[in-house]
Parts: sequence; structure tokens; C-alpha cells
Amino acid sequence: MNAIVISAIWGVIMMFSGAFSKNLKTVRALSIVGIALLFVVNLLELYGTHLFTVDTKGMLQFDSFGLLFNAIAIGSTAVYFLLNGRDMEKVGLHVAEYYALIFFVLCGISIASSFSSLLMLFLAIEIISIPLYILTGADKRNLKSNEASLKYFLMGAFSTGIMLMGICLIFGAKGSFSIEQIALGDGTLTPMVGAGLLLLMFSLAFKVSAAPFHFWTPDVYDGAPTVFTSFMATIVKAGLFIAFIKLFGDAFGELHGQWQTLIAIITAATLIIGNLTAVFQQSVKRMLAYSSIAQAGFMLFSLVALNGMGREGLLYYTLAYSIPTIGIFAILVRMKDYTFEGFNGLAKHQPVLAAVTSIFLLSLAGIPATAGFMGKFYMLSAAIQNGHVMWLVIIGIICAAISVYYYFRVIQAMYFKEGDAQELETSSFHKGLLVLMAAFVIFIGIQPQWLLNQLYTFFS
Amino acid sequence: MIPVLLIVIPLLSGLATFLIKQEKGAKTWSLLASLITLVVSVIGITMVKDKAALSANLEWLPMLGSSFSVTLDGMGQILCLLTAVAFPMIFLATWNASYKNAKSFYALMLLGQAGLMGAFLAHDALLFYFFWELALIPAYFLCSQWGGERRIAVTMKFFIYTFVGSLFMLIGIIYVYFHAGQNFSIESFYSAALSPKEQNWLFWLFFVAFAIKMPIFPLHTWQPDTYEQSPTAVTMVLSGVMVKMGLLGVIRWLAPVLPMATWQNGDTVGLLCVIGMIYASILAIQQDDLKRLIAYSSIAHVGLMCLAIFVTSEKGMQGVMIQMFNHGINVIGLWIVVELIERQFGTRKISELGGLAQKAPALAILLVVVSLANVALPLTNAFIGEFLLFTGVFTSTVSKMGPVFTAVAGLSIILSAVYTLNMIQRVFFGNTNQLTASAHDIRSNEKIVLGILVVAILVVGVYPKPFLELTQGTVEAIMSKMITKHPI
Amino acid sequence: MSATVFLFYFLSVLALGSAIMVVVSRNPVHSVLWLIATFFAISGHYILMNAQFIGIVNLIVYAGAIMVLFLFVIMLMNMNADSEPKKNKWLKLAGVVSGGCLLLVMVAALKSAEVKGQLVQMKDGDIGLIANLGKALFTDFVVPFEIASVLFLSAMVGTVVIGKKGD
Amino acid sequence: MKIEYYIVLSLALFCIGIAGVLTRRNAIIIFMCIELMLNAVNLLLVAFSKMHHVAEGAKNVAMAGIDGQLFVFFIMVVAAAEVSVGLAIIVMMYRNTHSVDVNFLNRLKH
Amino acid sequence: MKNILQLVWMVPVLPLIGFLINGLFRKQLSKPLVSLVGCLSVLSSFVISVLIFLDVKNGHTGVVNYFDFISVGKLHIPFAFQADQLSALWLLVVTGVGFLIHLYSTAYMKDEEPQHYARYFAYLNLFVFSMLLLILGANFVIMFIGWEGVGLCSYLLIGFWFKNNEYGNAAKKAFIMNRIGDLGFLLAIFWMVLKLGTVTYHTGDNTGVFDLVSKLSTFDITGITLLLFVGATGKSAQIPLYTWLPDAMAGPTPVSALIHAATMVTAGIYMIARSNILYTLAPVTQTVVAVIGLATALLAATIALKQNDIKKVLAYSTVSQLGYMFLGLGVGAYTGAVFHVMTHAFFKALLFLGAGSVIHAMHHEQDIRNMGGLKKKLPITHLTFLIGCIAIAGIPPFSGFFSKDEILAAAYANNPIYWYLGVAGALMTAFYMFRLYATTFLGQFRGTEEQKHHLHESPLSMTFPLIVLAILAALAGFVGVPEVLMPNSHALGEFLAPIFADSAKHAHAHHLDHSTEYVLMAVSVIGAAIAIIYAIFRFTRKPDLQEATGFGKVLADKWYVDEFYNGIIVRPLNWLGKFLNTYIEKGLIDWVVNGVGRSVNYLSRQVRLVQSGQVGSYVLLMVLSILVFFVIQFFLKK
Repeated sequence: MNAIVISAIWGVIMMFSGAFSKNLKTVRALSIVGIALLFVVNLLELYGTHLFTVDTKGMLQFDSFGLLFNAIAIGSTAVYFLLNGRDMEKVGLHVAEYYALIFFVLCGISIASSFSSLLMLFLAIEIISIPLYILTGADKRNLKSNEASLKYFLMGAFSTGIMLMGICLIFGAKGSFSIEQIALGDGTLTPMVGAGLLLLMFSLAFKVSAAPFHFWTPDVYDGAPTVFTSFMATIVKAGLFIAFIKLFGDAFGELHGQWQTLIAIITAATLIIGNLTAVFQQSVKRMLAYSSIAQAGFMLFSLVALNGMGREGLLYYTLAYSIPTIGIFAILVRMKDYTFEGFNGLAKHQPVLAAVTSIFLLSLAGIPATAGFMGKFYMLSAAIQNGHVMWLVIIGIICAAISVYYYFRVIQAMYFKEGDAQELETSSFHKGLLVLMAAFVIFIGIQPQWLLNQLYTFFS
Repeated sequence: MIPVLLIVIPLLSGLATFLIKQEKGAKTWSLLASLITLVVSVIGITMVKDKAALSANLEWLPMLGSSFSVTLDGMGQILCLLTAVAFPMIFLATWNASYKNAKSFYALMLLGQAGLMGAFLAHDALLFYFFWELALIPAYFLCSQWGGERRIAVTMKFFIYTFVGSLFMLIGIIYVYFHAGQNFSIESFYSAALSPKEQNWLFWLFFVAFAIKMPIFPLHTWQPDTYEQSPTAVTMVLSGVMVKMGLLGVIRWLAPVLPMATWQNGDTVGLLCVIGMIYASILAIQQDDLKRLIAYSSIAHVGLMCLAIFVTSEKGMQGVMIQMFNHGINVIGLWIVVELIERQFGTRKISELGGLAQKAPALAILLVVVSLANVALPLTNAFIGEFLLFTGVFTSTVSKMGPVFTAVAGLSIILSAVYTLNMIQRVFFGNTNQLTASAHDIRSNEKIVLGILVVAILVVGVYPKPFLELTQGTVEAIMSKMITKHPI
Repeated sequence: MSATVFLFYFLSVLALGSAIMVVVSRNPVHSVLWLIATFFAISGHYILMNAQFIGIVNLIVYAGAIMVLFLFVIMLMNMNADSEPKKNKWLKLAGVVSGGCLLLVMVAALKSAEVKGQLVQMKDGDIGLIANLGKALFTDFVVPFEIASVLFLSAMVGTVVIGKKGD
Repeated sequence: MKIEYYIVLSLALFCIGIAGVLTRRNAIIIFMCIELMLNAVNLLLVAFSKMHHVAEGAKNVAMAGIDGQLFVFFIMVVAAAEVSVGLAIIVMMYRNTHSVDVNFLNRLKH
Repeated sequence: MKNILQLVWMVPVLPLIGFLINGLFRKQLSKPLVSLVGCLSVLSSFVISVLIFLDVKNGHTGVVNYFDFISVGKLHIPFAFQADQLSALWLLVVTGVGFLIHLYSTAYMKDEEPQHYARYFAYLNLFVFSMLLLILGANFVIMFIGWEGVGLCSYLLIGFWFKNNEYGNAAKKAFIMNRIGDLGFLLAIFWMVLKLGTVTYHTGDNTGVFDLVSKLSTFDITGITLLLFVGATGKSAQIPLYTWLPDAMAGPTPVSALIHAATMVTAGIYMIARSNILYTLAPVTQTVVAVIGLATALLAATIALKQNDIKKVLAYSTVSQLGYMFLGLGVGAYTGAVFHVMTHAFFKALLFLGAGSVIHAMHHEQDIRNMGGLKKKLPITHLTFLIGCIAIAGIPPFSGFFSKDEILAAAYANNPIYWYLGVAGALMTAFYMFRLYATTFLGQFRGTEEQKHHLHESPLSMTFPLIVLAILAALAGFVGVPEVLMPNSHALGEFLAPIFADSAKHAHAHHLDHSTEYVLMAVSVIGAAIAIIYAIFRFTRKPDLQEATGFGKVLADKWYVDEFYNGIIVRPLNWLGKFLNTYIEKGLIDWVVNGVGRSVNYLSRQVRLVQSGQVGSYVLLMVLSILVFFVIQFFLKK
């Protein structure tokens, strides 16, 4: 509850900060303070201190899994703010509002990680989605941004319709929106629950950009201002994943066998389409958009497997995927040329940035000794432990191999190709932070113990 | 502590090398570091009795049932020695070569060494996988950065090819992990409860990874290209040392873990190996590029080692152990010669060379000795290895095909003579041409390196006993696992 | 046929008919008007089921506020029948066919739904009354109610960001 | 009335909405069709709510099914918010391109 | 005299030391010093060999183990030397003839640059070392080491003048053909390991190969012996692997004398003699050996009839004589074969060195058509060469007569057809040798004026070996006088008896009655004499200087065997290599591998087209997917 309330309040504060202070620095500072506060209060709740005691009447339920996820999401957002604060200011005039919207999204994510009623799920997803429609269109005079925003909005609203029909059918069958009530049953899938479950699955698949409901993703990620793409592709996506696994794990966990094949098909499609399409991209940004689809495919393994390892893995993967992606976007956002050629010879001019980017890319590709490997390891383990989806595992690794191809294209461009890298304005703070992130990626890649400890403490 | 040192010294010194500005400094420093590693590994070999010093088990991921478990067993000793010997040799041999951005080059080389050491030492499946991949990354960067014209595409192919294999292995490892009480330690892997059917498909998952690395026909096509395009120093690492990872993988992580499947599929794999040997040998005859020639020859030699493993015989296994070392030494020797030739003449085309023996007699003599070792002439080290390998295959009690395999694979003995002698003759004998007329002989440091190699070749060839004794324990242990777990 | 049943069918036909008209009308303004008709029919259904509050709100919010907003925007853009070029005939057909198929499939899937044969209470029952709804809204549903405010805030902020001229 | 009638009616409305989304090119009309889909859901929710009221009412749960109607209320709330944002986006688009034809939205592809 | 046996190791080690000194310090040492090192090391080996021989003659045989060479599981292969009658005899021949040839070389090679001169001696010493390993090894693996070692040295020495590519090719051919044989040898070793678990000849506790022969089935013995024989055909230049030996004449002539006549090529005979018990128990193999030997003898003899290169004639004659030795082995006349090895070593080394002397005098002219009438200019060479020719032609009492007769007699006892053909070969031998002799030394000089001007007898260091060898060639026969001529005077047979004792037990003794033996001897001697006389008369007057025609051309072109091999092995192999390289490696395997990459790329290009940018089609695709999933979930499952 702490995170929900504080993020909502801080969203409002940010909203007004723009009105009261014209100084962007103040706004930025305020956002940092806010996110830090948010992080702290979330941790407090994690360790048992509830600032607000509200009887939610079974609407929300806070467990360590969700709170831990919140911590990760908020932490990543903090990093994101630190890295991208300046870049956000370049998008448009309404900097304070952007911050406010991001805080509202965080509020939505906090709800998504703790809902225990379909109503709250619906609200959470809408609270997450609506600010994103706006952030996508934040670069108002850029037609691409406009287009992305409209596409996102239309398809998002459509998927909301699908989701509502799903919720409605579930309600019809079970007579309640409460997750607990829905979970009751004798383990057989009745037609109406089945239909509702499918519709919910589709709409959530849409939100996490799983194929074949991923079509909005490349266009939106490509069109949106790069700073916000970074946010959407990482933290938001992870938040929606938490909602996804929470709903399907808690409410439909008993019926897992009935929908496992479908979700496995979706996963396979996501992996294949995401990876295949990324291969031929010319723009790094668009490649990253497809790669985010591909990564979503891996995160879906946790749903396919739906076991302890999968859940832990999802948290781990979130971190292992978000940090590098945020890092790469933070570098990308300062480049003028988003094509692969734009990276040619970067290693010579910006050795530090090139090295850091390489580490991030290696992590995304899942090379051992980076966080990405442990993430993939967890996901594959979960699927193998589940035992019914070995074919999916094989597809997964083949796709992982394909992913190496396009991630390494960037490395090739930076290191092995001659070229005049573009001028990049970076501050030493920016660089330092990126180096820290890279170090962190390697640290939890080599010594995941630290994170695992957290996970196991809260799962036991 | 020794095994940890073997990994940590190259790792840290490699990282430190990134910080050295001057080329000379980086060179000296990395040579020094590799020499220290060599000393440590030699100490490791002398401490056969002291089991405690030869293994270390540090906490790593207790929650996943994995630990930083490294042990210097017989096979580890021989391979670590090879690795430790190879790197100073390479550094010395390429002392006169100049690499742009030298610090990165040497740093990556040392990191690669750390990865190799780790893969040879790891007694924990997850750790093994870690190092297995980690050895690959520096190799990738080295090849792509300092390689030939087609380096980017070729090394990409190499990387993805081996990466796919590794991922298959990862699946296998995880699967076994769940059947080994959620533990990655080698002991639990050895006692994993797996039905014959499971073993059978797991076998191919593991085998593909190792087969690509070795490489085994028909998964070998990355190799000649990569060897050709890589800077020779890296080629030495790839073919001299890294190839052994595949063999080690089969010996340590495949055969004892999945003994039934190994027995069952032994002949199939053996057939591939034999085909590969003949095939690669015939192709080697056709090559005009020295590097490709040696690459194909290497495929043939490794095929024999793999064959010997899969017929499950003690002699063969012992042969593999010693041959892993020998092949490393010999092939590094050959690469050094190629490197010297290429650096002097700027070409590796056999057809463009000739008559070098007149101008560079020392080089010629050293090459001839190394080549003779390559064709396994008696009293060179490779003879011991090949003799045991062939004996093992022929006398195998497991494979019915032993004599047939030996007879067919034996043809490679003849073919190897054909291509090796061809190479010697066309490069060194005959008359000089425009290119080689102004050739000079090799420098003293190069002479020393090759001289050491030649001495090693002859010493092991004449008195292989210490080496055979070193690995005897490992061989017996593995053979017992491979044999007792079989239902018969 | 009782009055209820008659009303049900009448409203249903009205709703479906106007819904179809929404889709097929060439002129956007007509579409809006047909949509309002649909909303009225649906409100009729609500009232038929004695869900008075929802029925009224539907009229006020949807038919009144939202649709007027739509109408404004359409007027603002000065759209008329000809402003929309013809879409590819085949694509249109595909859209209709797939929509129809979806209906068929969903109906077929729900043919043997677990709630089959259960009755819907008509013209009676007080859960649709404003008092009861209000009570529930401010007790059991107070958390979502409050949280909905965040949604509005963000929508508000968003509209400002998007709609504000000047940059 | 039996619930099947409402289910079929509502699904029909829902699918008409979907068909509308598929066949029209005008962003506003598409949006309207989506609203139609939402209303179909609303209708079904109310019907279910009344159905459950009957079914559960027998078990002495006075306010059974009321949450269905409340959900409808929230859907309307959300729809309203969505409409405001959506129309704002459409207007912004129109201001830049003088068109609301989604077929012209193809700068971003492949 | 146990201590002499302790010195066995010095026999091979001394030449090795010589090799190391000459090899490593080839740039520093002066020519005389090199010669000194080279000759002295072999000479001291010879001296020790003599001591050992005397010791062995007194019955002191034994095996000396040095260290475990290879020891894996139950397989123990010690590095051990065996001093017994057979090896002692061979030691004498190798070191003795070897020393003479070293000595001869000091003069023959004196025009070489010092560095190459030293290299030459280093190679020679290395050869002696390898040959001694081959002889002394107490098991098959040590023998194999020497076996391949001599092959290597042969390779190095044939290609000694490495600037010439022809020579290089000849060297390569020799090595590769030897390797083919070596593979057979190796397989035989593996077979022994498989069946017996050992490769040692004899052991103290009777667990050596020869002790355990009774454990082997006939199939095993036949297989092992046939494979060993394959090895022997390679090294000893028998059909089908003989073609390298004539080409090997590319090397310096002393090398041809030492390696390709006297020592290395007899290694096959040594090996079979060593494992005689195996062969005795494998009659099938024996027949094969005899037939191959005889066929080789005849084939090579026919070719030799029409050769005009002085060394080529000798080379084919060597092949032919080796064939006789194998015939001997095949019919169980082991002693005879060994005897012939010994005598052949003397007279063939003599002939080669004589030829070398001629070539030396003629300034590297090797074509006999350009010689003639050298008798006067080169008296010592002429005389010794004549002795050699008589010896090889089998005229009593020269050595060749005794040894050849012994083989032929045994062949007759085994199967008279062997004898008929053998005698035919012997007649040809006599004929072509004297054709050579007559064309070279008799008649008119046909060389250039300049050659004529420079003709001179060779120096003492060349003629001394000639003289010594001539004496040996003339007299060595007396160590094995046949029973019929002088009872109990076969000293060699008695000396070697322990080696062949086991075989003798198994062999069915074919004893010819004395009258038959006399007839056989008479026939062959008279035939040879007629051939000699005819050849001398014919070629002194009118040497055939024209290119051969008709059937003669077939012979001159060596029955086109090289071309045949080229056609069935070399060219198909090349073709196969090209085919594999183009169609399989690049066209299939790599194409598939790259094809995977290409198809990923292609698919990528196609798949991304789905991302059309059109919201309508996106939604349509989504709805269709929903449809499909619904159908799957509700209508397809179960």
C-alpha cells in the first residue's frame, strides 16, 4: 500500500511542481527525491512497516513477491531517472507532467503486483496504459510519435475491450471478481471460464507484447521518444508480466494443464517472431523493440512452467533484462543516428561507452557471467523442471542463438568496423552510472547469490 | 588452492593488462603472468600426493546446488599444463609481431586462458558451463578484431555455431540437474538416475556441443574458416587448447554421466569420427592455404581422439589423455611456423612459397620435426598417443567395429603423410622464387620457442611414462564409471 | 409473449440494428447518432433488468457526455460522408467475415456454458438501486473508487500534455 | 429471461464492434466501435449480476451480484478517461496531418 | 662375458651421438671433423657389434630392459634390446657395411658445401641408429620405431638435394609407400595386442608373442602374418609397393648402396625371419609370400633387362633379389633367406659403390649408353664390379651362388614350379648384370671428350671399401656351403639354428636327394654362364643404344606400373579430394550451415513484412489469432 499511495501522491506533487517551479533542475531533483522515497517506503513495507493501514476489502493483497518486484521496478526507475533525466527534458515542455505520469504508472505497477480482484487488475492496467499513450505521443510535432501514440491507443483500447469481455465471462461463471473465489473449483475448465480465460490471456499477451498480439510493439517503441521507449520496454513490461503471472498463477493455477499448450504456443510464436524479425532491422532502436518482444518470449517461460523457479526467474529476469536495456537506450538516446552504421567505430572514440554497451548486449544475449545468463538459465530450468514443454526449450535456445546475431551486430559495428562515431554528449556522471550498471550486471551474473538470497528469503 | 590460482592469475593479470598503455609493457606483463601460471601449474603437477592442495570447493550458489568446485585431477593436470605451456610459447613466438591496441589483445588472451583453465578444472556442471562460454568470448573478440579480411562474418558463424551447441548442452545440464537431486556437482551428476531413453536424447544434446567444439564431421565447417581468418596467435589457442575442451567435455561430462547412451551410440559416433578423419585428410591434401591445411589435419587428429573415447577402452582413453597434450604442442608448433612464414612473406599460400630450406634452414628443420610429430612418427610424442589410440580402438571390447574402424582410420596415417610431406616439399624444398629469394632465417627467440617444442616432442616421444602415470588415475576412475553403470 | 419478452426483443433488435448502422454509416455524424441509439437501447435493457442507476448513468455519461464529445470532435474536424475513402473491399469482407466467425465460435464455445438455463431477474430485485450501489461503492469498493481518481488524474494530465498548444 | 439470450445479444454487439474496428478507417469511428464493445460487456455484466442475484439470493446473500453492476460503473469511469485521452490524441494527429485515416499511419512499419 | 651384453645400448647410441654432433654443429664443424665423427661413431658401433657377435656365438644371448616405454593397464611395452644370433648377425652387416659406406662417402660427397656435408653424415648416422633400433628391439613396437625411422632417413636422404623437385617427389613417394606398408605392420601389432596382450618376442616367463602362438587361431595367425607381410612389402619393395625403390635412386649413390640395397630394404626379411614361427604356422601366408616374392623377382628382372641408367639396373636387380629372399622365406628356407641377405648386402653394396665410383668418374653421368670401355681407366672399380656381377649371377664359388642356390633348392623341394621360374629369373639376372657390365666397362668409350679427359680412378677412401666388399662378396658364401658339397659346413645355419628352432619343429622337412640337388645346381650355373657369355659378347660389340621398341619398350617403361598406380590411386584421390572440396564441403555441408543463416535472414525479411504498419491489418491478425486459439482450445483439443 505504501508504494501505491506515495506514488499517487508524488505524482500529484510532480504535477504541481511544474506549475510552481520553472526550474527544470528542481523538478528533476524532486523526482529523484520522490523515487528514493518510494523505494524506501516500499522497502519498509517489505520489512513489515505499513504506513497506511487500509482495509482493502480483499481488493489488494500485498505479498513479498509483489513487494520485491516493486522494489526492483522502483529501483530500476530510479536508475532510469538518473540516467535519462536530462534527455526527458528534450522531449517537450511538460517535463513535470512526464514525471507525474511516470509516477502514476508506478502506482499502476504497484497495484498490478498486488491486486486480488479482477477489478483492481483492470484499473491497474488502465492506470499503466493511459499515461503510456500520452508519453508515446509526447513528442507532439514528431509525426512518428503521433502515429505511434494513436496506434498504441487504438489497439490498447481494443485489447481493453477484449479483456473486459474476458472478465465479464469469468464473472458470469464464478459470480465474483475476487481471485480467491475464481480459484475455487474442481480443476475442470468449464466453457465460460475457458472463454474468459482465453480472452484475458490474449489481452495480457497484448500488453506484454507477446505474439501474435505484439504488432503494436515495434511501431510504438520505434515511434515513441526514445527515453520513454526505454521505460516502456523495461519496467512497464515487467510490471505487466507480474500481473500476468499473478492472475494466471493465482486464479487459474489449478487449470494450468488446460492452458499450458496455448501459452506455450504463444511463447514459441513470440520467440520466433521477435528474434526473426530483429535480424533484418537497420535501426538499433527498432531492433531493440523486436528484441524486447524476444525477451518477453523468454519471460513467458515462467508462465508456461508456472513453478517456483519460474517466478523467481521472472524477478531475476526483470532485473537482468531491464538494467541492460535501460543502459543501452540511455546511450542510444544521445545518438543522432540510430542505424547500426551509427555505431561504427564507437569503440575508438568512446571506449568506455562501447565497453559498457558490449556488456549490456552480452547480457541481453545471455552470455555467462552476465545477469542475462542467469535469467535465461532460470527460465530454461523452470521449463525443463515443468517437463512438458521440451520442444519449447529447444525453440528457446535456437532463438537465443539467433539473438546473438543481432546483438553482436552492434558489437561488431562498435569494435570491428571503421567509422566516424557520432559526437556523443556524455557527462562523467552519466558514464559513471553506466559503468556502475555494467558492473552490477556482471556482479549479479557472477554472484547471483545476493539476489537469490533475497528471493529465497521472501519465498520461504 | 592451486586450481584457484590457475584461474585467478590469468584472470586478474588479464584485467590488469587492459590498463597498461605501452605495447611493450603489455607484452612483457602478459608473458610474465603466463610464466607465473606455468610455474603454478608445474607445481600442481608435482603435488600429486597432496589432494587437498589440488582441489578447492568454495561456496558459490548453494541455493541452486552449485559450488565453485575446481579440482586438478590427472586430466586437469595435463590440460592445464598444456594451457600453461601454450600461452608463454605463443607470446614468445609472436613477440616480434605487432598488434594494434596491443593491451586489449594481450588482455583478452589472458582472459581466454582463464576461461580455458576454468573449463578444464571445473567439477561442477554449472561452473563448467560458465567457463566453457567464457573461454569463447575472448576468442570471439580476438578473432573479430585482429583477424583476416572475412573475419567478421566468419567469427560470427563460429560464435553462433558453438553457442548453439553450448545451449544444447545447457539444456542437457539442466535436465540432468533435476534428476541429480538439484545439484550440479560432478558426483551427483555421475549418480543421476536417468532411464536409458532419457540418456539417449540427452546424449545428443551434450554431444552436439562437444562435437562442434572438437569439431567432428559434419559439424566442422566453422573451423577451417575460423582458423584461416584468426590471427595466428589465436588460432594456436583455438586449435591447440580450446579444441581439448570438447574432448574433456566428452570424457568428463558425457561418457561417465550417460554411460549407457555412450555405449549405445558409440559406434554411430565412431563412424562419424572415422568418416571425418578420412574426409578431412583428403581435403587437407587439396588445400593451398597453410592454415586450412593444418585446420583439416587437426580435424582428422581430433576425430581419432574422439573415436578412441567412444569405443570405451582403457588404452584408448590413456591415449586420448596424452594425445590431447601432444596434439596441442604439435599443432602450436605448426602454427608458429605458419605465423613466421606469414609474417615474413605476407602469404600463406603454399603455391606462392618454395625453397625456404635454402634460406631458412633452422626454420625448415624445426618445421620438419614438428611435421613429423604431426604424422606421428615414432619417437615423437604423437606416436605414443596415436599408438595407444589405435590400439585402444582395435582392442576395444565394447565396440564390435574396432578393427574396421582402425583399418579405415589407419588410412589417415597414410594420408597425413601425403599432405604433410606435400606441404614440406612445396614450401621448403625446391627452388626459391621471387618472394622467397630474399628470405631470412628465424630469430633467436623464435628458435628458442620452437626448440623447446621440439625438445618436448622428443622427450614425450621417448619417455612418456610420467605422463601416462599422471593420468592413469583419471582414466581408471572414468573407465570404472563408464563400465560399471552399464546394464550388462 | 409477455411485455418483458417483447421489450427484450424490441430493445435487442434496436440495439443490434443501430450497432450495425454505426458500422455501416458512411457519415461519421450518423454513426455517432446511431451509437447514441444503441446506448439508449442498452439503457432500456438495464432498466428492464431493474438496474436503474446503471441505466441512467449510461444515458447521462455515455449517451450524454461521451457521445457529445465525439460529436464535437467530428464537427470540429468537419468530417462528412465523403471524407473517408473507401477501404479495400476484400479487407472489409475479411473484417466482416472474421467478426462473424468470432461470434460463431464464441457462441458455439459457450453453447454448453455452465450457466446455461439460469434465469436473469427482470423488473425486480434491488441491487440495481442507487442506495444499495452507493453503499457498496463506499464500503467494499472504496479502494478502487479512490484509485480510479489516479486514473482520472493521469488522464487529465495527459490531455493537458497532449492537447495544450504552444509547443 | 434466460441468460443465453443476453450472452448471445452481448456477444453479437461485441462482434459487431470488432467488425467495425476491422472495417473502418476513420480513427474516431474505430474508437466508437470500441465503445460499442465496452457497452456489450456492460450489458452482459449487468445481466450476469442479475443472474447471480437470483442464484445466490436463494442462499440468503442479500446483495449478491451487486459487484457486477459496480464493475460496470468503473468501466464507464475508465471509458470516460480513455475517451478524453483518445480524443486528445486523435485531435493532435489531426492537427498534424489533417487526417484521421488510420491507413495513413504507416510511417512506422517493418 | 655378461658385460658385453650390457654394452648393447652403445651400438645404436654411438651413431645417434654422431647424428647429434653433426646435426647440431653442422655449421661449425669442418669437413674432416664431420667425416671423423660420422665414420668413427659407426666404426665403434661395429667394433662393439663384433664383440657382441662373438659373445652371442658363445651362446650368450639375452634381452636387456631399459625402461617402460608404454605401459597402460595390462599392456607393457618395455624399451628393450635383444641380442641373439639373428640380431648379432644383422648388426655386423649393418655396422660393417655401414662403416664402409661412410668411409666411401667421405670422398664421394666431398664437393658438397660443409653444411650439407655435415647434414649428409648426420642423416647417415641417424639411419644407422634407426636401423640398429629396428634390429635390436626386443618387441615389435621398438622394431616399428626403427622401421619408421629408417623410412624417414630414407626420405631425408633421397631428397638430400632438396632443390630438385624430382628428387623431392621420389623421396615423398618412398615415404608414402613405406607408410602404406607401415599401416599393415601397425595393424598386425594391434592384432597381437588384442589377442595376446603383448608385443614382446620372448619373455622370461614365456608370455611373449612367440611363446603364445599356440593361443592364436589359424585365422589370427594368417591375419597377423599377412599384415606383417604388407609391412614387409613396403619396406622391402615387393609387389605391389616396389615402385618407390627405383625412384629412390635419386639419392646420393652411397645412400643407395647402404639403404636401398644392403640394409633398410632387408628389414622386411629380418622381420619375417624374426617372426618365423608365426609364418611357419600360417601356410597360406607362406604361399602368398613365396608367390609375391617370386613374382617380384621376375617382374623386376624383366624390367632390369631394358634399363639404361646404371643405378636403375641395380635398383631393379635389388628388387629382384629381394624377391628371391621372400621366396626363400615363403618356402621356409629362413636360413637361406638370411644368408642371401648377407651376401646380397656385400655384392649389392659393392655394385652400387662401384657404380658410384663410375658416376663419380663420369661426372654424374648415369646413362650407360654414354659409357663403355672404362675397364682401363678404372681398373680397381672394374675388377671389383666384375666380382660383384659374378657374385650376383650365381657363379660358384662366389657368395651369390651359395645363397641363391639354397633358396632355389628349398623352392624346388616346396614346389618345382617355383624353381623353374626362379631359375628363369636367375638367368635374367646374369644376363642384365653382364649387359650392364659389358656396356659400361667393355667396348669403346662413348662419352664426351671432356668426360674422357677427366676420367680417373677414385681415391683410396672409395676404392678401399670396394676392395673389402669385393673380398666379402667373393668369399662370404663359404659360411653356408650346402650339405651336398661339404657336409656339416653350413656355419651360418648352425649359428642361426636357435632362431629357427621352433619353425624347424613344425616344418615338414623336404629333403632333396643329392642327385637332384646336383642337377639343379648344374642347371642354374650353366644357364647363368651361358647368359653371361651371351651378354658379354653381344653388348661388348653392339650395345643397344637405341630407344627400345615393341615389347622392349614395355619393359623399358617398367610395364607401365607407375602409370597404372597413377591412374587408379593418385588421380582418383585427387579427383575425390576436389569433388569433396567443391561439392561436399562447400556445396553441401557448408551450404547447409550457411543456408541456415541465409534462411534465417530470408525468413526475417518475409516475417517483417507482416509488420505492415497498418492498424487494420494488425487488428485483423489479432482477431484471426483469437479465432484460431479459440478453435484450438475448444474444438481441437481432446
